Amino acid sequence: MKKIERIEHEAVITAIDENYITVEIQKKSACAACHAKGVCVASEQETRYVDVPYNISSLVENFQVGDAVNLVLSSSLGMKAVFISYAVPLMLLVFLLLFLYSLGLNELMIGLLSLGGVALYYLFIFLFRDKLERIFTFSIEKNNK
Amino acid sequence: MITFKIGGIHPHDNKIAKNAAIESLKLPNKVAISMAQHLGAPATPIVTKGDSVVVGQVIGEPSGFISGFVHSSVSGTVVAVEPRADIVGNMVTHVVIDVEGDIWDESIDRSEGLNSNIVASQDAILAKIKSSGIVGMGGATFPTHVKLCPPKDKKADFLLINGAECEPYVTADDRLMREKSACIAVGTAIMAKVLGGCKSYICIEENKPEAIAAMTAACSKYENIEVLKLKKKYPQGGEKQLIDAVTKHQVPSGALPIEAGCVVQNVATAFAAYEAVQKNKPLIERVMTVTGQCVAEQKNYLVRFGTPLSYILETSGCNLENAAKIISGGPMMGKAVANIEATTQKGSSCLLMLTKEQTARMPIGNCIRCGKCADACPMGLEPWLLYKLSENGNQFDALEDNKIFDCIECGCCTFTCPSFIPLLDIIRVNKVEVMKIIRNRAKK
Amino acid sequence: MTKLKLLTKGIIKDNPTFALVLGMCPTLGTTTSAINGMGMGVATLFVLILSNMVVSAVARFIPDKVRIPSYIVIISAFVTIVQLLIQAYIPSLYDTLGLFIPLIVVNCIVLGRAEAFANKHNVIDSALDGIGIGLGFTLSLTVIGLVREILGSGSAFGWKFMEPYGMLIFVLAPGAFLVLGYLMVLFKKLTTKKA
Amino acid sequence: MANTIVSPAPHIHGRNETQILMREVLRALAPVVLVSFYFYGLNAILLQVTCLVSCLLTEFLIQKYIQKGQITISDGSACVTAVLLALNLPPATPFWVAIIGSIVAIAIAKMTFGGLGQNIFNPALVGRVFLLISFPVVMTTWTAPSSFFSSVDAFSGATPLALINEGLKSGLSVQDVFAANPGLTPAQMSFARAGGSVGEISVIALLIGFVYLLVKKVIKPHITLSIWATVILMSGIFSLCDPTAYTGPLFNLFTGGLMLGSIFMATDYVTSPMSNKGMIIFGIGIGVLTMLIRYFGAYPEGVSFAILIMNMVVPLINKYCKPVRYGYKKNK
Amino acid sequence: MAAKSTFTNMVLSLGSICLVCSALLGIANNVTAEPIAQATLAKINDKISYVVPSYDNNPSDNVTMVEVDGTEYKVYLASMSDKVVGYAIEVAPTGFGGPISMIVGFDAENGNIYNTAVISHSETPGLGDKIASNEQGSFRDQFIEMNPASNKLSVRKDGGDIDAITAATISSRAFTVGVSTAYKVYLTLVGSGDADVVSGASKK
Amino acid sequence: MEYILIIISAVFVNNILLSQFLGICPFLGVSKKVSTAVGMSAAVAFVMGMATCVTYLLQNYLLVPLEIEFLQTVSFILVIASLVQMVEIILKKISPSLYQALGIFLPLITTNCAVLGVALMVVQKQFSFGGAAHMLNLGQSVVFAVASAIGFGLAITLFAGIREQLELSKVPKVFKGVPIALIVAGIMAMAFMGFSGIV
Amino acid sequence: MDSTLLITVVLITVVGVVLAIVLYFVAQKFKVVEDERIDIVEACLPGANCGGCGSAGCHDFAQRLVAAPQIGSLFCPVGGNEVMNKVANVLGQEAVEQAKMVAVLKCNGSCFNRPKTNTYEGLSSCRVKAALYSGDTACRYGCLGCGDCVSACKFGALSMDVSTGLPVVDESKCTACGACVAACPKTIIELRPVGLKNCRVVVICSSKDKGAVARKACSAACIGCGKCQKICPFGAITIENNLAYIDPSLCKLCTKCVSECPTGAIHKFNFPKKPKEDIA
Ligand SMILES: Cc1cc2nc3c(=O)[nH]c(=O)nc-3n(C[C@H](O)[C@H](O)[C@H](O)COP(=O)(O)O)c2cc1C
Ligand SMILES: Cc1cc2nc3c(=O)[nH]c(=O)nc-3n(C[C@H](O)[C@H](O)[C@H](O)COP(=O)(O)O)c2cc1C
Ligand SMILES: Cc1cc2nc3c(=O)[nH]c(=O)nc-3n(C[C@H](O)[C@H](O)[C@H](O)COP(=O)(O)O)c2cc1C
Ligand SMILES: Cc1cc2nc3c(=O)[nH]c(=O)nc-3n(C[C@H](O)[C@H](O)[C@H](O)CO)c2cc1C
Ligand code: SF4
Ligand code: SF4
Ligand code: SF4
Ligand code: SF4
Ligand code: FES
Repeated sequence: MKKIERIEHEAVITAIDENYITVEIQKKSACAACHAKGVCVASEQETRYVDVPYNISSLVENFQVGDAVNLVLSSSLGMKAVFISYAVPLMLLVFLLLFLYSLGLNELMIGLLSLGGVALYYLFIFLFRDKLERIFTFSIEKNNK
Repeated sequence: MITFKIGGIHPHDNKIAKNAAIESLKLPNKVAISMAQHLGAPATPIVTKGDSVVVGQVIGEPSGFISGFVHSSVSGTVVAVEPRADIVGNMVTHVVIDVEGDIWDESIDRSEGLNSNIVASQDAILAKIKSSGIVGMGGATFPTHVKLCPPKDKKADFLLINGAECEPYVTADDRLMREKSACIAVGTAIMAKVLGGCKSYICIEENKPEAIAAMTAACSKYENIEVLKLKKKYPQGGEKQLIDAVTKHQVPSGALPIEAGCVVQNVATAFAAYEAVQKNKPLIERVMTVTGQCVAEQKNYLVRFGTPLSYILETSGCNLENAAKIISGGPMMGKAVANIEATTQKGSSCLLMLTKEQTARMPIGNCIRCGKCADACPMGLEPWLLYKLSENGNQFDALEDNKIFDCIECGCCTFTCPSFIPLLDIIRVNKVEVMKIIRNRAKK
Repeated sequence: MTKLKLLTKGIIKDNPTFALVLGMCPTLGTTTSAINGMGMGVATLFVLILSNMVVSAVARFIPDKVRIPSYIVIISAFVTIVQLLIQAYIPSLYDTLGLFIPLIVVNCIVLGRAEAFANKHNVIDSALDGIGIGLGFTLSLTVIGLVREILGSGSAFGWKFMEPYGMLIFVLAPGAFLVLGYLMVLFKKLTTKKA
Repeated sequence: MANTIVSPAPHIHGRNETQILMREVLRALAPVVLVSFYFYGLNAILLQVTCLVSCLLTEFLIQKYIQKGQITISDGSACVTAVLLALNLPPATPFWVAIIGSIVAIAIAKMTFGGLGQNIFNPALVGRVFLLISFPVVMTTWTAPSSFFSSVDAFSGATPLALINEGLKSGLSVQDVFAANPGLTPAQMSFARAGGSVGEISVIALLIGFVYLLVKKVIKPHITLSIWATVILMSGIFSLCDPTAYTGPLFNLFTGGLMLGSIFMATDYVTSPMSNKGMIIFGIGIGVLTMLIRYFGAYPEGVSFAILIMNMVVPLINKYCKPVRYGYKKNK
Repeated sequence: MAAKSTFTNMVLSLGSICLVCSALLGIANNVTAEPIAQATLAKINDKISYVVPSYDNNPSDNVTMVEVDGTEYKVYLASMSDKVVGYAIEVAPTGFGGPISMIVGFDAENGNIYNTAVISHSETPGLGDKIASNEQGSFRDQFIEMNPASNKLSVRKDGGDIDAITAATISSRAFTVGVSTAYKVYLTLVGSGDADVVSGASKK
Repeated sequence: MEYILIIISAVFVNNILLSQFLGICPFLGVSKKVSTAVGMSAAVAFVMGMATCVTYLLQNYLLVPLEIEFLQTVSFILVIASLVQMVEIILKKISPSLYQALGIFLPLITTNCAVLGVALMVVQKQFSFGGAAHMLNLGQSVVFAVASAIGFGLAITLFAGIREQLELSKVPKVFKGVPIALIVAGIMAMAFMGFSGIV
Repeated sequence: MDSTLLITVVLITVVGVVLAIVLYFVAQKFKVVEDERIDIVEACLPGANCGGCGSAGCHDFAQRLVAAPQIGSLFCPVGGNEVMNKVANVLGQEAVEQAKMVAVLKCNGSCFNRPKTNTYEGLSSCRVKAALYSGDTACRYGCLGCGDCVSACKFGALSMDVSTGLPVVDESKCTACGACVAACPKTIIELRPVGLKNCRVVVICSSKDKGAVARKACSAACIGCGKCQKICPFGAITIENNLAYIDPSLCKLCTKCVSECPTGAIHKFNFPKKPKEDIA
């Protein structure tokens, strides 16, 4: 198995059903690394649940509820996620603004329309959410620490 | 001139023993033959205390696929089969034999003449090489018969006979090529035959003109064997570097040379193959250089395996007063001898004595990020980074990302570092850790 | 914890700048001179006391889910009041502190104290805590400002003792970072030796 | 025969010590230092001595009394820093300014990071830029070269780049400025006789040092050459487009600290990338930034800033530009 | 400890906090609105009164915009008993550290520069910030009572008549450029010769 | 051309981190790995762009007409906070895995003074084009905000690289952590001063 | 009341109410279970982040503790029973008492007892040295003396004794985190119960060589002669691979074996000093 650049989270399996294995992770925000987290209210740490499709690799490893596992996602996907959710809408916003300016609209209209454009973009990717779900799938492997 | 592309260094070659002709070392009174003279599982001893043996008799049998036969190198009585310390002090099963005379197994052809007529079939040759206990004599002691039968779907395009001998001081291969050139040529032809008659190159560094001349003459009879002159650059003899230099192909990371269509064998291995196939002589002795500026006499001995190092030093009349370090092998990759009562093995090509000045390690400085180690590394790694990551502990992922497993432990980095950082020391240890992790992952 | 300790802990043990490393932006941005640093410190101190008191008074009635928005509203109200007051009565200070006054809203010290202390303690203690931490903040800003002023313009609290000028870099951005960095180390050394 | 030494391989060492490398750099700097002594006389000598003493002393005191560790001033790196710092200052720099610069270079830029090899930024340049920002008046007061031991009064001569910068800002064209200042030909500048920092005195002397370093294999040519190439290319294009507003390649190559910077400062091992590809990217970056600052910035001189800015990109370059590795090439 | 997060609780608590806070804010605003307005006014009025001869109107109410080379400039008119006595022209040349927002006053009588003032700038303290210095014999003093028509408005280095601040030629030059821009504006304003524009604006 | 000037000014000359001192906390806290720094910068850029767009409209079409500019701070912070919250909810709704993969946490940004700072800056600060001072219009404001965020990203990414290297060097113990980060930032700011005067 | 004030109040209040409503629904939709106990538990832990508990750090351990149905199998060696009791209190469970442990070096091959046969000159690291060869004395089991364990100890409990060349455990500082055990390539550090009144009897040797060989390599070696085994009244001593081992759970601290050992390989720790008896 070739090692790829990847993001790993430690997780614990909480449930296994026919199609999915549900794992629980302690989602650490970027804040968790921050020196000020003790006093900073924004540093949330919460438990999240992620469903991992039941695939071949999970069959091989024979998971059980309560196992400590690593939730793995290739890190290029992380960048892709950043791109889809932040970079593209931002570029859209700027592009729309400048484009509408060139049409000589009123500033309030320009602003609202551009924001509306971004909202539309999100609606658009909402329609493609199934595809996204397929791209951003996690896999799990045993954590043998 | 032909050479490899990436990295490399130019240590002084110090081939001061190159004019000492090969001479047979007088037999010692007692030999202790190690059962672990090859890479892979140690052989299983098949003699017991009190057995009497003759030269060439099998005393150890392979215990696995990658393992090998071990033969008695002397005649006499087995006085013990016990664990003994090898040169680094690890306990390994040895068969200890009291030497009585020099009686050889009858089947061995001890005549002088050259037998260049290869009659044996491919399978017979392979069987012979295996039963003669031949292993790579370039240092890695990998069982030769395994190397000579590549997987069915791979074909060897080239057989490279490695006569580079790029390590400073060592002259064993040089002498062998000068004195046994014809035999080596036949040995090469034998191995090429096994591989399906592929093109063979005998690769020799430029600092051995006599060997080049001798081998060229000996090979003129074979149209499929060619002698190549290589640039003097360490580690020219490294398998991967040699392949790069000769064929311009690179062995993919983690793969075997056959992926690049090559099989690499040492000249001494070729000679051993000749003796085994044509003379029915198993591997019981090899040429070993005894050298060093601090010793009076430079020698190239034909040594039986199992001879104690202390005995060699004694008989060669080496004055050890100034020697601070004894090395089995060359100064770049050889092992420092911790136990001079240990005995010679199939892979021991040299016994080198260095003085304190020659070998002393200097105080370690800060890495000045000069990049000289990275320039020197023949694998294109960044030794400074591997070192820093290793020092900081538990950075195995980062080490793997930076290809620590590709390190061939040539020592170029440590040799070059102006801050005297022992890069390879710690890289070597962490490489093992990373390989372990990778292997565990693969198992899953 | 005694009341006295509440008052003094902000100066060394919980010094918001050097020990907790909070509110770095105003710390760096407003300390071009001792006076400026002090002005910022006092403004923050003021907000801190008020918001601490109010938060501790109302914390009981605020449901968890709207806790943070509520605090933000309370704090920003006080910040705005302070801002208006400064603008009205000390316009020159308003000019120098500029953007950093409204930014007190997002200063982690203020929100942090509300969250970590005020909502668990009574009004008096919270006020004392606010004073303590605020004083610590003021003190460190003044010290940083003083060092920068001395090195950068050869003056202290506006009093010039060195002509013509100091090392300009210390009044400029790089100097802010350098001075804070080295002062932090000094602080660490001094405080750990004592302990 | 007992008690032999045991250590892991390799058992021999190439013996090209850090100290020797630093000594080679100092030797390579000798020509320009000597030329500067000749032209700037006592001033330059005093400057060198001040920097040397204060750099070494700073390093020594910090190692001895603050870090209480090993004292390694004999490795010569502080000497290189000192000499380069002195070469980067105007000849009439007052000694106390030079001392402050030396302290900043060694204490802030080097020892704070852990000493030799650990720093991110080029110490000598940090020292210089610190002074440039702190004492702009002093640092832009130039002395014209004069002959040996004649006393030099600090008169406000201007560097060629400053002349051009000023001229252009006041609405003159490049040609006007050249016409007004006949001493600005490349040929003249390559020997001596161009106002500016001590080390800008002679291009030829610097080039001799460059060749020496290359021959001794102390540095590789990648960084230096890619800086030159970038500067030539960029100024070539700009000056072709508008010769009145932008100076040409030769002028830019031979003026200011470009030679000194590209040969001795950008090549500092510690603060430059390790791989060849990285070095070329680094050099191009320096070239581009230098020209941007020279053409558009407030400072007439851009090399120091450009090198410092690229210093901070080095970790990223090292992270993403790996050397050519064995075994990852596609065969055939 | 905290109240339960029920719908009513949440709405009520956040709502009432907002209510109280905004009320507080509103009151604070009411209290400070006056002084703030005064302070802001004082700032600009101070500068205006500094750069033009004495007047009896409120110049900050007497503003006219003048366009020169496509850029609009703000001009404050100062008048004494309905007669224009001076023009305060706002310009913002780019200095070393960014725009230098400054105001140049012209004496309506002789067209001389009455005085100059810097409203805001981001020049380097200790260097470029000397352009804003009020000390005697400072850089700006050169411009007082200067007639731009008979002087060359550029720094000496560029062949003009202005002595630059040592090591801050850029700021000095920018300031000088600002003055000459203002002069251009002044000329446009006056040169249009249209007294009506002038007086008309002043009446507004 | 104005846009180019705004961009160069915001990214290099008046870098929000290194010369305006905004967003120092995430700079010191979240910049230990290059990949995190890049992700963080993208998130900041997005939030800054959106927030500035909204607050600009808020300021000029609500607060100013109603003459309640003094509510700037309160309303801006509330708007920014809700905006971030909304985006987070939307993303979560769109694709939980996508949201998961982001890994970079939005709420952090609400308290990041850089976002509020930039939002306030664009409605307060004057910029000089030609010879006279101007307020920025909407397009310029958003471009300025995004450019500021790019400046932030540039500094934080370079810094993350430096930090990764410092992790492996022998920085004296007392300097480890925040102090060395500040000193590096100081020298970075020093180097960035080379850009002064470009705009 | 003027209009500005009115506008302000209305506007902000409306915004606040809307925000509250939105937040309410958000909260309904995305309930996050945030276990506050994790932080409380973490606060109880020593915060050494040493990994002695087998987790990546104190925070991780707190998570594991909270998640575990039964904390009996989890233990923080640094905080010991005291901390575990606190944690158990927080979680409303019973803590399982565990004997306090301490690190013990099972080698006495000091420079005096064990003559050097070689001089090591590589990187000063036991790991590197162990990978190279068996050690610079004839004993292949003994301490290599480069102090990997010393640098592994986060609590400063280990130091190198320059005169003996062996590491020394400072019992008052040792928290039994086990970092040194993991770091030692020769596995000669053992965590043992501190014992009654802090007294212990331990075989201070790890050599599995035959008696003669061991003896030759080191004068303080256990030669596996079996005398101690015979004399021990409680059957606490076993001999395996030529090496005696005292089971701490069986040993009753009678110290008979100590004087019986011909090479002095058995040491007693912290017994009250009697005249003429040295305590190593
Ligand atoms: C598990 C294993 C399997 C190997 N199989 C083959 C093989 O099938 N064919 C071959 O030519 N070499 C084989 N090798 C040998 C290596 O490629 C290499 O030639 C040997 O380690 C000696 O290399 P060196 O002397 O350059 O270090 C194998 C090595 C190992 C460890
Ligand atoms: C750095 C390095 C240098 C080597 N130098 C030589 C050499 O000079 N001569 C040689 O025969 N083998 C040398 N080897 C071993 C070869 O890689 C290879 O194992 C050997 O030529 C295979 O032949 P064998 O199996 O017959 O030993 C070297 C290996 C390494 C890693
Ligand atoms: C930190 C620093 C700040 C500077 N600030 C200014 C400034 O505010 N105004 C200015 O005109 N030049 C400033 N300069 C630039 C130089 O001092 C000066 O413009 C340039 O060297 C030209 O010198 P001259 O004015 O003597 O001709 C500054 C330089 C530095 C290093
Ligand atoms: C080729 C070469 C160039 C160097 N250049 C510089 C330099 O520009 N500035 C400097 O302070 N030190 C320089 N040094 C010295 C040394 O590397 C430097 O002080 C380190 O940065 C200190 O860690 C140089 C050294 C060498 C070998
Ligand atoms: S020992 Fe390994 S890392 Fe060092 S030069 Fe050789 S291959 Fe490269
Ligand atoms: S050769 Fe040594 S000093 Fe140079 S980079 Fe490599 S490890 Fe560092
Ligand atoms: S001596 Fe060993 S077990 Fe004891 S604290 Fe140190 S590392 Fe942990
Ligand atoms: S006890 Fe182990 S780790 Fe410690 S010095 Fe000895 S061999 Fe090294
Ligand atoms: S104070 Fe600015 S980000 Fe924390």
